[in-house]
Amino acid sequence: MTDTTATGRQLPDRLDNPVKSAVLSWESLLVLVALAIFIANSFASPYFLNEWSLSDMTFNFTEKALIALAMALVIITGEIDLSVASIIALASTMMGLALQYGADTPTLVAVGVGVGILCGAFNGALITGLKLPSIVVTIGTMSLFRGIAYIVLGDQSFRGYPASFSWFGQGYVFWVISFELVLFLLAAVIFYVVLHHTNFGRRVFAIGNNATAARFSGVRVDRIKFILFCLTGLMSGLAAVLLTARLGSTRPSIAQGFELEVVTMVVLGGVSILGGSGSILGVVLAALIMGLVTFGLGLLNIPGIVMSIFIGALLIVVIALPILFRMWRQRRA
Amino acid sequence: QTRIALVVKSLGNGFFDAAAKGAEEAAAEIGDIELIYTGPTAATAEAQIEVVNSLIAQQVDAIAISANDPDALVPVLQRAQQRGIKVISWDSGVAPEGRQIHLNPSENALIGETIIKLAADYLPEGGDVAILSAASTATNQNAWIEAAKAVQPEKFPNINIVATVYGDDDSVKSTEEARGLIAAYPDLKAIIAPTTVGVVAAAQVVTDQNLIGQINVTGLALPSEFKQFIDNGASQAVALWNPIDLGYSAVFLAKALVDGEEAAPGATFSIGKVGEVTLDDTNSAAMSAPFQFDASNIEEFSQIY
Amino acid sequence: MNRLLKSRELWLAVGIVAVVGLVTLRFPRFSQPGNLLTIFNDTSILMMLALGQMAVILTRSIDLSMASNLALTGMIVAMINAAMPGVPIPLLIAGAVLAGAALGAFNGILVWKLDIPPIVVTLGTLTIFRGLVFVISGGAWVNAAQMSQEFIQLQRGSFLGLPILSWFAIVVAGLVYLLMTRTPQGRAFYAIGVNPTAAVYTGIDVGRTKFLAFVLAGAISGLCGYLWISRYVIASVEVAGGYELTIIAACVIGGVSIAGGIGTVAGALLGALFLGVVNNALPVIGVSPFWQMAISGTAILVAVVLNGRSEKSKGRIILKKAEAGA
Amino acid sequence: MTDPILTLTGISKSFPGVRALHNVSLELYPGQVTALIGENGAGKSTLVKTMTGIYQADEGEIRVKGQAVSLPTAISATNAGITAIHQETVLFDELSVAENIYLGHAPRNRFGMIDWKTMRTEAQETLDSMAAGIDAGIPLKELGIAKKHLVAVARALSVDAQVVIMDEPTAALSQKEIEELYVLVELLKKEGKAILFISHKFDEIYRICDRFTVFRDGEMVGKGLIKDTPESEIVKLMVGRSVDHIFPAREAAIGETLLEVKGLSHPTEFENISFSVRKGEILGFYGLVGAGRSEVMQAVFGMTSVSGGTIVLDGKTIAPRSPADAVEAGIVYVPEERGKQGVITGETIFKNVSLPSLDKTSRGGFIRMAEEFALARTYTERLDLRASSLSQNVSTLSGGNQQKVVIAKWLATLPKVIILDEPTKGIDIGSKAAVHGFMAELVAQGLSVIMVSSELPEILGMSDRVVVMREGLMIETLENKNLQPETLVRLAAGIAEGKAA
Ligand SMILES: Nc1ncnc2c1ncn2[C@@H]1O[C@H](COP(=O)(O)OP(=O)(O)OP(=O)(O)O)[C@@H](O)[C@H]1O
Ligand SMILES: Nc1ncnc2c1ncn2[C@@H]1O[C@H](COP(=O)(O)OP(=O)(O)OP(=O)(O)O)[C@@H](O)[C@H]1O
Ligand SMILES: [Mg+2]
Ligand SMILES: [Mg+2]
Repeated sequence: MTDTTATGRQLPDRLDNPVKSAVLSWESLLVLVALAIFIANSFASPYFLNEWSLSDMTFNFTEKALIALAMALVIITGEIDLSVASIIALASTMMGLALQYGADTPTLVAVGVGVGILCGAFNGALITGLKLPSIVVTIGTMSLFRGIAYIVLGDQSFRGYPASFSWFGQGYVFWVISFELVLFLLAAVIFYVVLHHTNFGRRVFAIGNNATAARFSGVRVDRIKFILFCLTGLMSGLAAVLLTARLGSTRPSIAQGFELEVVTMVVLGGVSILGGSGSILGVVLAALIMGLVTFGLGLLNIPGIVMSIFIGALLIVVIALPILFRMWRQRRA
Repeated sequence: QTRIALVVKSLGNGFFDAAAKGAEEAAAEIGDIELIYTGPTAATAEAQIEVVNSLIAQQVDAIAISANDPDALVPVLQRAQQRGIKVISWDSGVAPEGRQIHLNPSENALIGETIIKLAADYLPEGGDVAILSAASTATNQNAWIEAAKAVQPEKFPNINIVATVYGDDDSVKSTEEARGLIAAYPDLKAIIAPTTVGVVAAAQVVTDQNLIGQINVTGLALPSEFKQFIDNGASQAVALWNPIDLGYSAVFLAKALVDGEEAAPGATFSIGKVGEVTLDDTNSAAMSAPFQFDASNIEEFSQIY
Repeated sequence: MNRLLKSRELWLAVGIVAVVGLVTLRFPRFSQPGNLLTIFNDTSILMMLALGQMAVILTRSIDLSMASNLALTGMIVAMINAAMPGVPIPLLIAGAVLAGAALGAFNGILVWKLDIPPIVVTLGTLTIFRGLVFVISGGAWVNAAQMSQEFIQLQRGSFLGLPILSWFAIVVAGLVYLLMTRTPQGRAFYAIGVNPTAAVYTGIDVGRTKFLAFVLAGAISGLCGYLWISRYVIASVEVAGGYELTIIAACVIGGVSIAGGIGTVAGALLGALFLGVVNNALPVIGVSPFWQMAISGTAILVAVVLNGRSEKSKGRIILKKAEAGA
Repeated sequence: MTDPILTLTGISKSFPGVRALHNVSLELYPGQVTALIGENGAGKSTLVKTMTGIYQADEGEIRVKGQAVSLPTAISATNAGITAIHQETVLFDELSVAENIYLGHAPRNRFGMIDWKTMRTEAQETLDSMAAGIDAGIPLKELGIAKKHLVAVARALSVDAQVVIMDEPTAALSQKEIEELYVLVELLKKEGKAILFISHKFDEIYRICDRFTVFRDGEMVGKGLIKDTPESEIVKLMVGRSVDHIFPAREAAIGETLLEVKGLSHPTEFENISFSVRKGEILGFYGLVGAGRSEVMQAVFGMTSVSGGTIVLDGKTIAPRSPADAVEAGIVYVPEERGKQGVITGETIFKNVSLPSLDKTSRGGFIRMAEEFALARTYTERLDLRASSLSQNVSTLSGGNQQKVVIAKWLATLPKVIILDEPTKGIDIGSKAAVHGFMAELVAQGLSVIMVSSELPEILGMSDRVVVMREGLMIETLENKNLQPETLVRLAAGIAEGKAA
């Protein structure tokens, strides 16, 4: 394989030092931001540096972050899924319905995850089968899925989940480490490996960079996109299990507005909304930053809406900074 | 110093701002109390949970909450209690597992009867009425509507409740639902909106569609917000309890629990100038009967709340 | 004739007539002129917003911040009105349009000068604008009692039998129609959507054109901010929460292509009207309100699928006989 | 000698990392056609863009009739009397033909609004004057590629200009339309316009141009009168050395039939296409641009679905439903549109090369970078790829080197049949020879090659047999022995015997 004597010219693998590029990466910027917020929080509130506070903080973002992992892959391929919050509502409703028929905990989880996958498959089929733009399809299914939840539940709510089920949203695996957090970290590791160290992940990037050329290179573009929408459905289903268990009840209005928060998380994590680039580490850091910001300001009893100004500004500033920096360097050159 | 958090369904709502005023009063009266007035901006359970989470982290002494969902808040409030925080609900309650005391502004049955009576009083011949509620999950509204429906056949036989719709305490949704009711029920004589947001929206729709005199809007309204609709005749009369007293009492109850008083059925708590309340077997207490506003007294009360 | 039959707008109009017809079968009162006018009036704000969004979508961008812009400008004018009831309403409306345009310009500048993807910019300003509503109002609502009568009544007046609000929609639609079809600027929106590289060659500044589309969307949002607040007589942080996606849905149903370059004023108006009719018809025919969301979701999907069919490229048609048959 | 209408002096233009133009000058004379000649990337199109206000020169001066002008926008160039047919099609599918012609300078009525009626009639007049046979009212997307190009020409003519620039105007035109274009050029010459004509085809340069200017690596290296200069001298100026492009001799032993396609049909694009390729053979596909050859090849590659026909590879019937299927079976395709379909710009060389072979370089689905680098190095070095490292982004490579990346990517899959669609389109003389040499090597190794090309010398020089297509139909399959170019042109254009050009 390495018989390269023919030309005598050796192409090096790479020119720039990987360590140097890691230091200058988006992720290191996010680490800095996260650290800065962490330190600011510790000074701003005496209650912040407390193991239970920090543990409680994770509940603010784990469910959304779980979906963000899958959403990152979808966005890297240049698509988007705005129906995730509605999938949660529908999956949660179906779990509630199953409960009415006496389902036990494993069945409940299976129903939640299963409904999630089905919804994702429905999105995926419309998008890849009929070649429709994902943003409009999922705006439609966003109404449809939650609409079905309303049809089933109306003004009712389901409650009375067994304690073994509630554990998924309220239980601790060890000390202050909640099950939600463990699940999220586990999922993050899996997604990290899949995206950055498998053929599948490599193809995901190729599709995002140029779907046509990827198809011409023998990548099964539609199949991969379909799988990714199913995956987002699955993660939404998991999030539905966690959220339902945490709330101990189901209403059709559950998880309202989550979709844009999830997308914000992904974009803040450095995933290009135009597709083709991004990393799981970035998304995890972005989730952490959003959790730190909302919780930190919450400790100061600043209303959530004011925090969102901060998040919105952070999103724009963090994206604008590298651009401004580049422009500044060009002007000097 | 005792730190008491007054958590409301959503910030900015006039009703809750009035309650906060009462809470401040109580805090000043008792002394050595730090009052934290907080809540989400959108009236959802998830947002309220985040607020409660941060209150737990701040290790407040007591939380007095008007809940967006009776069930969804239970787990987080239970956690608050495990961490030694006293929890009461007021106005809109949570399930008994999630709180130690619930303070009803009035007897549910009484409110239910009042809202339907408000409609019936101005419909001597009877007729169709519809209910425009808040969120379909709102505990208190659901209880009142149930109570109203329970007394109707016996006490107001010629009143016919044709529909119940939900405006989610959102002015747009409430407006649309009110329009829908008017379009769908041509013979509608009255709209009962047991929510301060819905009642304003319904009255505005009736005013806009020149139906003053044909459809009477009634329900629970804040006098300061609703005065103009009594003035223009869209509404004959509405009712409400005193939100200031409600906030005031909530702080007294919370403080009593922090001071070690036991919440048990039959226990009696004294609440400053308001008097005292006694807990029933679900540890709920009720305050006075709702107060009625009409053309004769709206001017006076609109100055107060 | 053939081209007419292929037009999306026609089919959408047919769809709307069909819905109205079906409902009328059960509820003859539904299609009375009065009720139809009411539906039009009720949909006016959505129609205007859809036109603004269309301008943005045509340029291959998207504005997720329109609803927040509306809430913010609405709160600003409501607070001014509450504090200074003497300020004449036309001045207030002009102020709302300007304020909205300024917010739109903020989006536009970021897209133009920094080249940040529009969806990211407006995702950010979506939360920023709404957060500012809270900041300027301190969270307090401005309610009917605090607004002046002129503020509330202006749009409720009528002219030639139509409410003023409807006239606002008609005038805005007329102006946008002229802009889109008869001015170089309007054609530029289409050109950069169809082929941005080629647009540069024809002397169109792509960034600036996008900027102007955002300003237009912002100005319309500002106008609608006033109209919304005076219509629902309450200004709060939650005004039009989540409405941004409804606006986009109206455009999509109206055949505006999310990929840019395709869309007409009539289409956007009909798309909005379709949502208006569906939302209005359902309560009337006694469909439970809980079905409403699923039905409008289905309507969006059906529209998307149908539009997708007609947009699908028919290939190049090299064969002579296929060409004849096509 | 008359004075030039347009004079450029000392023009320089750099892009980040690329010096596209360095101190170049150019004069254009009224009533004369000046050819601008140079290899790919010599800076020709860049110069056109600085003359039309799309780019701003870093240095230098532009004079129109002796007056120095500044051209900050495309509009200002139009106003200065300069118009261009650009290399990229500057057209809008969704807009009408008339609007495509007048976008940016539409006639206005007295309210300042666009006057659609006048625009439509004037557009129609321009088109008719060119004998284009196009209705100005229809949407542009309903036109074929050649007609679209005529619209681009009409657009340039709709401006009353003194200087007309044509950047490779004949690249997408068929012979008949090219002839019509020549007539048009003569007309413009008579009207006293100065014309700049950019082309890689020497036959047409010698046919219509009066003067030439040669660029090499962004510098002006020579100019003169066409009639005084032999072709070989211009080529020498262009490349910096003399080039005799001799097609490589092929010593491949042609074996038995490997791929057999029978009766392949598509509802609208092609019908009843049958051909076969043998081991070690180069099968040429000739036709005019738009004859449907690419469509047929993409069908064989599984990109487009067919309505009928069979494909037999190595004795086994296959029905590829996606390129992935075709690649698995051993058929690969080097597409015509390199940037859009060939390479994944935005990714590195090695990732491009390894993409179809990931299953081979990975273990259990997990990536092994060392294997990928080894694979990429093996094949790119065999093709003598010029790059600084394997992690260089392909978008920073020149067209010819990008083509090598695509070929390397496919060789790494060890294919049986390789389809090359216009492998040397837009590639300069030097790289062309390399690609041809390489094709000879492929067949020598026993691969089968299908080569789609619109260039006669290439077809005649490289193929063993030639399939001719016209308007989606297969016309003829010919042995390449004593094959006359006229025969091919006649078959491809559908001209009766004796009338061939
Ligand atoms: N926008 C740009 N950004 C960066 N580099 C550019 C840009 N446009 C052109 N270049 C570079 O400038 C050089 C000259 O390109 P140009 O397009 O002018 O070549 P050309 O002579 O027209 O070639 P061809 O015959 O292939 O059309 C090339 O190296 C090209 O890569
Ligand atoms: N109507 C059209 N609109 C846009 N592009 C077109 C059109 N027709 C052809 N093209 C483009 O022009 C080029 C040549 O056309 P096409 O590929 O069909 O020719 P061909 O006969 O298949 O063979 P070749 O590729 O060798 O020219 C291609 O890049 C194709 O995409
Ligand atoms: Mg060029
Ligand atoms: Mg081709």
